Amino acid sequence: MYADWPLLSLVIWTPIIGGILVLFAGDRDPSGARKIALVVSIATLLLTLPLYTQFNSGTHLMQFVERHEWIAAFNIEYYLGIDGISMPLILLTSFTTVVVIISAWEVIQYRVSQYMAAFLIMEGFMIGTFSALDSILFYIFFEAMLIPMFLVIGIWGGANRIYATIKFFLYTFIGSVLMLVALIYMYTRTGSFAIFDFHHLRLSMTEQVLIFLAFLVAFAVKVPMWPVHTWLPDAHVEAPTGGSVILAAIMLKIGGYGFLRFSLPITPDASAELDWLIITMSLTAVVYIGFVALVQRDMKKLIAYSSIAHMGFVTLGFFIVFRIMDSAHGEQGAALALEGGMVQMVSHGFISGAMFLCVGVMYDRMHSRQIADYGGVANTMPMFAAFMVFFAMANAGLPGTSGFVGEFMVILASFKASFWIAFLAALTLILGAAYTLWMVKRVVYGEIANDNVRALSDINKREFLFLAILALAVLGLGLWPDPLVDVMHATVDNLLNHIANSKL
Amino acid sequence: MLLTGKADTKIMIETIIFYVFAVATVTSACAVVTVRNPVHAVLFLVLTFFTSAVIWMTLEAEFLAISLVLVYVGAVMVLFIFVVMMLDINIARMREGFVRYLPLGLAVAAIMLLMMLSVVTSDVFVLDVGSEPVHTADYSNTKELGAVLYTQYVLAFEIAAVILLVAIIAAISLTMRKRAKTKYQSPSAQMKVRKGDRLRIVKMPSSEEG
Amino acid sequence: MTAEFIQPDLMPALPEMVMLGMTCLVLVVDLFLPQEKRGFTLLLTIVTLLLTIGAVVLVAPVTEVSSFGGSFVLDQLAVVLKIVVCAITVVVFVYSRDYLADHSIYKGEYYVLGLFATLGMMVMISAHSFLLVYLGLELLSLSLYSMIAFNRNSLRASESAMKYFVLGAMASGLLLYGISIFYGITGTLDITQLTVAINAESWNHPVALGFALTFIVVGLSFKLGAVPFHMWLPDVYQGAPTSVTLFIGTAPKIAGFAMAIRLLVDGLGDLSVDWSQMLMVLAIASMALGNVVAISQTNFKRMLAYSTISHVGFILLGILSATANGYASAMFYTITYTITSSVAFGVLLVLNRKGFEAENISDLSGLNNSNPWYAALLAIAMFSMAGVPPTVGFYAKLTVLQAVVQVDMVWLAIVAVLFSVIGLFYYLRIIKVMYFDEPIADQTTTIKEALDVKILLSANSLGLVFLGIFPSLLMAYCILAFS
Amino acid sequence: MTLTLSHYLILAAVLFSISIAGIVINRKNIIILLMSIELMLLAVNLNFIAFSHYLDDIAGQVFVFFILTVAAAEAAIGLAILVVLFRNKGSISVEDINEMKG
Amino acid sequence: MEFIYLAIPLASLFGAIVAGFFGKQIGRSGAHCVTIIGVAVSFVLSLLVLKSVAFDGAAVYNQSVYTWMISDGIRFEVGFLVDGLTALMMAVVTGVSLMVHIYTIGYMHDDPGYQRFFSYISLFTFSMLMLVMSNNFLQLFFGWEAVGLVSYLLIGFWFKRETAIYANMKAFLVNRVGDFGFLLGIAVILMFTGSLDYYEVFERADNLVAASMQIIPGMDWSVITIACILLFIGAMGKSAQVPLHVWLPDSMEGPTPISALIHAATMVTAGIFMVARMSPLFELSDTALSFVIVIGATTAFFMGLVGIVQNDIKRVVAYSTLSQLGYMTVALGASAYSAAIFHLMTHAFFKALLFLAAGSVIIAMHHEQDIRKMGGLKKYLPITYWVSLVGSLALIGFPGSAGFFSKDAILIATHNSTVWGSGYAYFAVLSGVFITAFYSFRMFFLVFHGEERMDEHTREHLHEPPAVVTVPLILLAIPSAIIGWLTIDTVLFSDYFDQAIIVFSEHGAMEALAEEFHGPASFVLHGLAPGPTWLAAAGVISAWYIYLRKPGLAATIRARLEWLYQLLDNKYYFDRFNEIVFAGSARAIGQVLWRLGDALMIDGLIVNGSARLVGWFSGVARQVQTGYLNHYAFAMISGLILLLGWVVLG
Repeated sequence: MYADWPLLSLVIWTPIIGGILVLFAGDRDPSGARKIALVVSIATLLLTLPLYTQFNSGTHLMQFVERHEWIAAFNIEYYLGIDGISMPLILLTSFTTVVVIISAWEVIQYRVSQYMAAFLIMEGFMIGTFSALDSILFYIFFEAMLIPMFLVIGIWGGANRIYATIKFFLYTFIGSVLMLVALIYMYTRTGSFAIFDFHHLRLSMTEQVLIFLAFLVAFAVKVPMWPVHTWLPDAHVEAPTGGSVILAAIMLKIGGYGFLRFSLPITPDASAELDWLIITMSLTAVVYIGFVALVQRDMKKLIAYSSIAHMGFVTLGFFIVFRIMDSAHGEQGAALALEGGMVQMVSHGFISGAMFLCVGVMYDRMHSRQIADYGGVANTMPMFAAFMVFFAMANAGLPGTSGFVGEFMVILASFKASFWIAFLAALTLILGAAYTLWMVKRVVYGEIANDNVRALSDINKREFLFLAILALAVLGLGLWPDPLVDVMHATVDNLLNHIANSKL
Repeated sequence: MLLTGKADTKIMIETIIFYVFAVATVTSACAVVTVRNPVHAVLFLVLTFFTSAVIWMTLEAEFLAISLVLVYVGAVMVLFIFVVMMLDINIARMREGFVRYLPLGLAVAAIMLLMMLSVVTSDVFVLDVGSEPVHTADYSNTKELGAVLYTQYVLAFEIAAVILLVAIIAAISLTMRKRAKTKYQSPSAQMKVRKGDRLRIVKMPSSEEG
Repeated sequence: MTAEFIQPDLMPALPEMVMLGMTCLVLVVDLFLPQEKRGFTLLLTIVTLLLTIGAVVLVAPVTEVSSFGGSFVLDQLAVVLKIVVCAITVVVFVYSRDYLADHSIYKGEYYVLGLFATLGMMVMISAHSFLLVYLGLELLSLSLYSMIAFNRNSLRASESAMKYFVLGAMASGLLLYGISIFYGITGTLDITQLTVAINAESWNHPVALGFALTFIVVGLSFKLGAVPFHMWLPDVYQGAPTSVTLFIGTAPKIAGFAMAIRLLVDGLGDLSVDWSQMLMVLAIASMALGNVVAISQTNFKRMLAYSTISHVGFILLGILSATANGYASAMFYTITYTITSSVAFGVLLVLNRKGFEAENISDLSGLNNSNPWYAALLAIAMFSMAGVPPTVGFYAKLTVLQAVVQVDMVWLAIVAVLFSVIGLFYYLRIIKVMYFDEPIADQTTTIKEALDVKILLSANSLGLVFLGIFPSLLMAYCILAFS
Repeated sequence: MTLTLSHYLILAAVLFSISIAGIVINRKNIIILLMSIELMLLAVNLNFIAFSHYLDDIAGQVFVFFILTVAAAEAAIGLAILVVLFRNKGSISVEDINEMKG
Repeated sequence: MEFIYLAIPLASLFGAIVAGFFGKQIGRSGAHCVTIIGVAVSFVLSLLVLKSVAFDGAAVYNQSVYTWMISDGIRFEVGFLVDGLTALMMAVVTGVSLMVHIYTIGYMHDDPGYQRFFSYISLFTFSMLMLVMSNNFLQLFFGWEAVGLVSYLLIGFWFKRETAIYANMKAFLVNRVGDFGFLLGIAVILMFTGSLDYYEVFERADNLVAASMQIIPGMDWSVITIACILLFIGAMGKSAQVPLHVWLPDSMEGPTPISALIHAATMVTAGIFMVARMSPLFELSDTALSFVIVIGATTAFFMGLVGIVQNDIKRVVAYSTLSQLGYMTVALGASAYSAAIFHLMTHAFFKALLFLAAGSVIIAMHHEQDIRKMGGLKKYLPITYWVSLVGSLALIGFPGSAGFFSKDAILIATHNSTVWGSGYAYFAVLSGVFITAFYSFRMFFLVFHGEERMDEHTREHLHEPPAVVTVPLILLAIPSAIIGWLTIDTVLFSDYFDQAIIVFSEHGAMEALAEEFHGPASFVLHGLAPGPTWLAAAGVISAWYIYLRKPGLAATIRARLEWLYQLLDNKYYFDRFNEIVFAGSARAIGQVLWRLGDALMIDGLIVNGSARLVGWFSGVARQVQTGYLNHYAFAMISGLILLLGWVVLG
């Protein structure tokens, strides 16, 4: 029944239009704004479900394609479609937005409608980014989502929010403008901005390297990879809880998605040539950032650093494939690495989102994110503590939680490439557990540290609801990742075939 | 070969005139930018225009030469003088900083001049020697100008007129002040005037009884 | 010797004639209006502009037509640009009304001068000889000088008018000198014939042509405000009454663009190798200086001036690519930039009250609290200027960059985007001030809400988004103009 | 020793340079700047007339005619502005007029 | 049968979920009922399975339950492999677990976290069952980490105690170091065999042998050795082998039932089980076996020594556990996998017994754990006394007790082993016999005999704990005494393990033992001959002499051997070394990278630095705009001149 519906357009524009409606609803009746926002976000989630149920995992071809002429002058099209790597991310987006809306229900009292609207509009842009098959359309969504996020951090953020949000915007912008030049360059070669035309564009090595670097800057900042990661801790720390959640759960994924959609297929030879660079950066992210996370005093900062480290696995998984394909011991493992990176993205979406929500729950009560201000939270908030420990364990990559799956796959695959790569990557088992559990120890466990902690009340039903939803997601994905992985096979195999062929 | 003495003489005279007035023009122009007193500067500018007009004459641009004198010297320069006199300027301060900027100004001007010279003395323009047109005696520069001005250049002419209109409007609206003491006409008030405003009919008691 | 006189076809110049006639009418009618009925003058002015637009549409030709001995052309470019100029002038006048009233410069002469300036622009757009270009330019400039100084009691206004005047006159002199050399080399003042002559001669006198060309480029750069011929621009933007700044910041840019096209492309297209080199230097310098210096500004108008300079750099990028595509991009960029900056100044005008001149960035503090709608409108304009999608500013940058990349100057595109990142910073600062800062205490009075201004401003600002999503609506005309 | 076009052009160039020097070195009186600009226009006019003469083309002279017209209008407006400025500032010294900078 | 296999772990899981999520609703008794029933079901079913495997000769069951994931053609399954090894482990795990469950009713009686505790231990049982029943590495790792998680939660059960939450974090992290190796080991196996299924991996083990890889450039190492050593590193973490043993003594911060169940009987033996399970791989690499045996021997000997100087009743048992785990590891290294498993089993019973008995003492002493404050408890706690004696005798290998059979088998196997390092190992385990006896009976004597050193108040309240405590003790004492006698034949010398454990003929330690073996009785007699048994006796006598006969002697010896005492008391400074070198340097590195790398270099210098640079430029560039008209003109003219110069000159 959905075959004829422009489903993708619907899921993109429903939240955007809904957001505008919320904006016009205004702040005179905040509860109205909240309700509209919730309804819109749930409607969007429901609309995205057919994308999964109707998805044909047997083909690598784009599905739910919509293609219309848009800007004739430059052959820019309104060209949407999804495959196995974009579909899960779209679901993740609509899912997370619902959680964020619920989480903001009582917490946000200042300019409610603008807050809700920002998230809804952002949702539309993010889904658009994942489903755009025209590079300019992609770019527009890619950039446009910065605006609501910029405002979210700036308006509802913490004390140092202005520095953080401007840094966030500028950082991401620097990356993306270079990508724009690369896109334009390829347009002059192909006469089209369609991503697939770029995929089949033959490029010399020099061209590839330059284009690759342009994409690298754009996506590395977004992921973020070491050493262009420093915006993230600041942005996370200052952002309101919902902002942190979306930032960690979705926005970072766009960088990873970009690597798969652009860098690898468009510049396979440069990617192969420069994979050492990405691998080095990824491993640095895992190890270096792991150490840095260890000494953080601010919970959000710690989780932000942990995000960087976890995203290191994503990029590692994506770029290790060249080594694996060149490996003397056969090609098996490349798809594992790619799919591992993808799973890691989805899983990190759940876990980091949940971790930020946990911090948010505490922050709403204590108005502090400093680890030192807490201690013995488990005494007064036992139910919350259970969630917190659970998500912390997931963050540390405990099997049975989603956090394990992606890391597991990537480590397994990277062994094929090199012992030492796997060795360094696997260090996350220790480092990840170290920084996460150390925080848990200091925050959750122990005697009640002070009167503020004594006065804490356990989570209410609403908080229980969104934490439980996320916990189920984390657990479900950890216990049975196959439904997620299954939809990627055809796409990933096709991608690997594509990048195995030199463009030179 | 057929070069007559008369022509020779004419060239000779023209050359002399050119050099004399060229030197005068340059000198007075220099004076314009260097003299201390702005009134003097204006007067030197007038001199520059005069000498230039003579040089224009040698180029058979009689109408323009006369216009220059009439329009410029007669109107614009007078305006300058007016303003200079009207604005009470402290002449003593005029030379301060002059020396400091002089080398820079001279350097800039010299470089500029060198570059201009290197181009205008190039063969592009020198080669035109001899192609100098010779007009018959009944040639009227004014007539020729007039012929094209209202035909070929009618649009330009119209625009020039508008420009002058703008100048009028601008000058008036910028400088005209309504002073309390000043009496001025208000056209709109005049137009709107009614009989009742001007004429008051006073009912006088009839004196018949008186 | 008498040239036979051919009756010129007046139809192509109908819009100009309508405008001139109506302007004179306005001038006269205004004299008889009392101050409280000044609104009628405005109405008449707007009618004039709309009639002119109507006339343009009426005479819009299918192919290029010329008149007055070839010195006046009406082509697609001219039609589009004239409509835009008139339309933007309407917008400007509507926005300015309350400001003028508050600053006691609500006078008929103001509108008359504005109309004359518009006429000058229209002449520039259609001019196809050096003479008409010059006259149009002067008509525009002289009107602007006097409009800037119109608020006679403002020191800043008169100071900036003076600076603009002196530098403008000097720039005219330089331009004229260049024209004179061209005249000397080619013997013609007509742009069409110039092309022919240069085509025949270009390799004989490269230095002389380049020499003359330089003066032309300098004159143009002054008009557009490219570094280092931009010096007037910040002072004028800051010093002029905001309503005039709004005017200067919008329509004349289009005229400047038209002038560049007429002179460089139509006339000196064969020298494109030379001028595109020069424009490249100017473009880079403009983007660099404009963006960098704007960062340290505290005056909003002055900041926008520097931002203008940087945008001029972008416009030059489109022109210097010396392709039809590039010209179309530059045209698109110019038009959308004027629309964008009309929003920026429009909001600023709305914020002005009697006795309070809103012009510092801090005056915008907490605008989102006191007036979220205007804050949003201004935010859209800022994002558009920064080139963030989905606003039209992004698409404008895209087209220009695309034109540059197409002629294998990828490095220039990279330089351009890097400077635009720097530029982003100060646009973000405006948004930061509006959205993140607390409102200043004594600024609690609400904005005077004029419904027509609000509607027009909203449409104007939302148009930026609309055009960003559907740029083809305008882009198609730009491409047509150079096909 | 005959007069050539170059003579006139050189004279114009010299005038032009003088006017530029005048603009740059003068920091006391704006009127001098205005006069320098008149000089510049004079140089340009000379150029045009010389070319017009040597090309035997009347267009140059027509151009000069319009330049003169415009220059007159320009002078009027310029002086009007100057007067306004003087009323506001009490000075027409270049170095006093830097209310706006940076 | 499939249903039974599935039911065994799920019964425990069900108990855990009910007690965990609905603890408040079902109350205390509800919680312990549901979990005990769950584990009891598991236990009974496990016994059924054991019976069918051991006596009915049921075929090996190897099926997947569900496909966890398929990626890159590799099937990641969750499935069960039930053979002799598994069945034995299942019975041991569920049996001990059941005892501990019952015991807990008494031990945790007053604890506010009663339901939570039951939920945890049931969850543990489930995890452990998943671990042992796994038929592939993925699920093995799942269970591996899951038991680690529960261990973490239980060590920190009393989360208000600073020491407890320090200990649980330490335990988790140290285990993570082992898992680090373990995961890499799994990666090697997957990458070289393309499968994670045990049987498939074993079939393709030739790939591992054939391949070699260079970890350090220029040195070709056999992949099988790398794989085995990496896997064994995992075992070292879980089974607390030197140097990854540091967490186990600290884990005594958890409630005593936990120490019995997790940190003595089952979880810590997971490493032993795993290596035994991987015997087809370890057999292929002598290097790996040597590595195993050396590590095991070191643990057995040196950790036993530390046990001598401990005064905390639970810590003494903990060090004894370490030492016994070392024994098992030595057996693995000697290719006597069955002996290791045999010892694992007997150890599970008697060590659980010892821990629970210690717990009983602790209850009686009102949570006093220092043996120096005990003494003469024999008359107050008769049952505890007797079961402790049984346990201690089993531990030291008193002939005929369960420990005797398994330990002697290990000693002989080690003696027969020919791998590199077996000589050292034999010396270590042999001396370990004396040490074990010495510290076991030191504790025994100090607790139950001699003068009563506790305070008055405590003494007045001393009494035997309730039946829920004593019954499990008795139930555990029985197997501790006799299980060796009953099962040695089956476990060690029959084909019970069949294909589950593969031993190559060149590693014939067990074969030699089998040749000498003529039934349990003769084995006991054999044990009476001079050798280990006499060493044990010497140990007991020494303990008696020093701590009961001449109580002052201990202090004298201690003074004489102060350096040794300090070394042992500080556990060879492992903790301090780790704290300073690993934890300290990690924090230091973190600080440096954060402050210098992130904050100063990247953010300060590059990010903010470039922003400041632009700002500075901005400030400088705006100076050019002086406001002076002639400067403006000059700028324009300069621009003109530059352009002209370019054209004219260039």
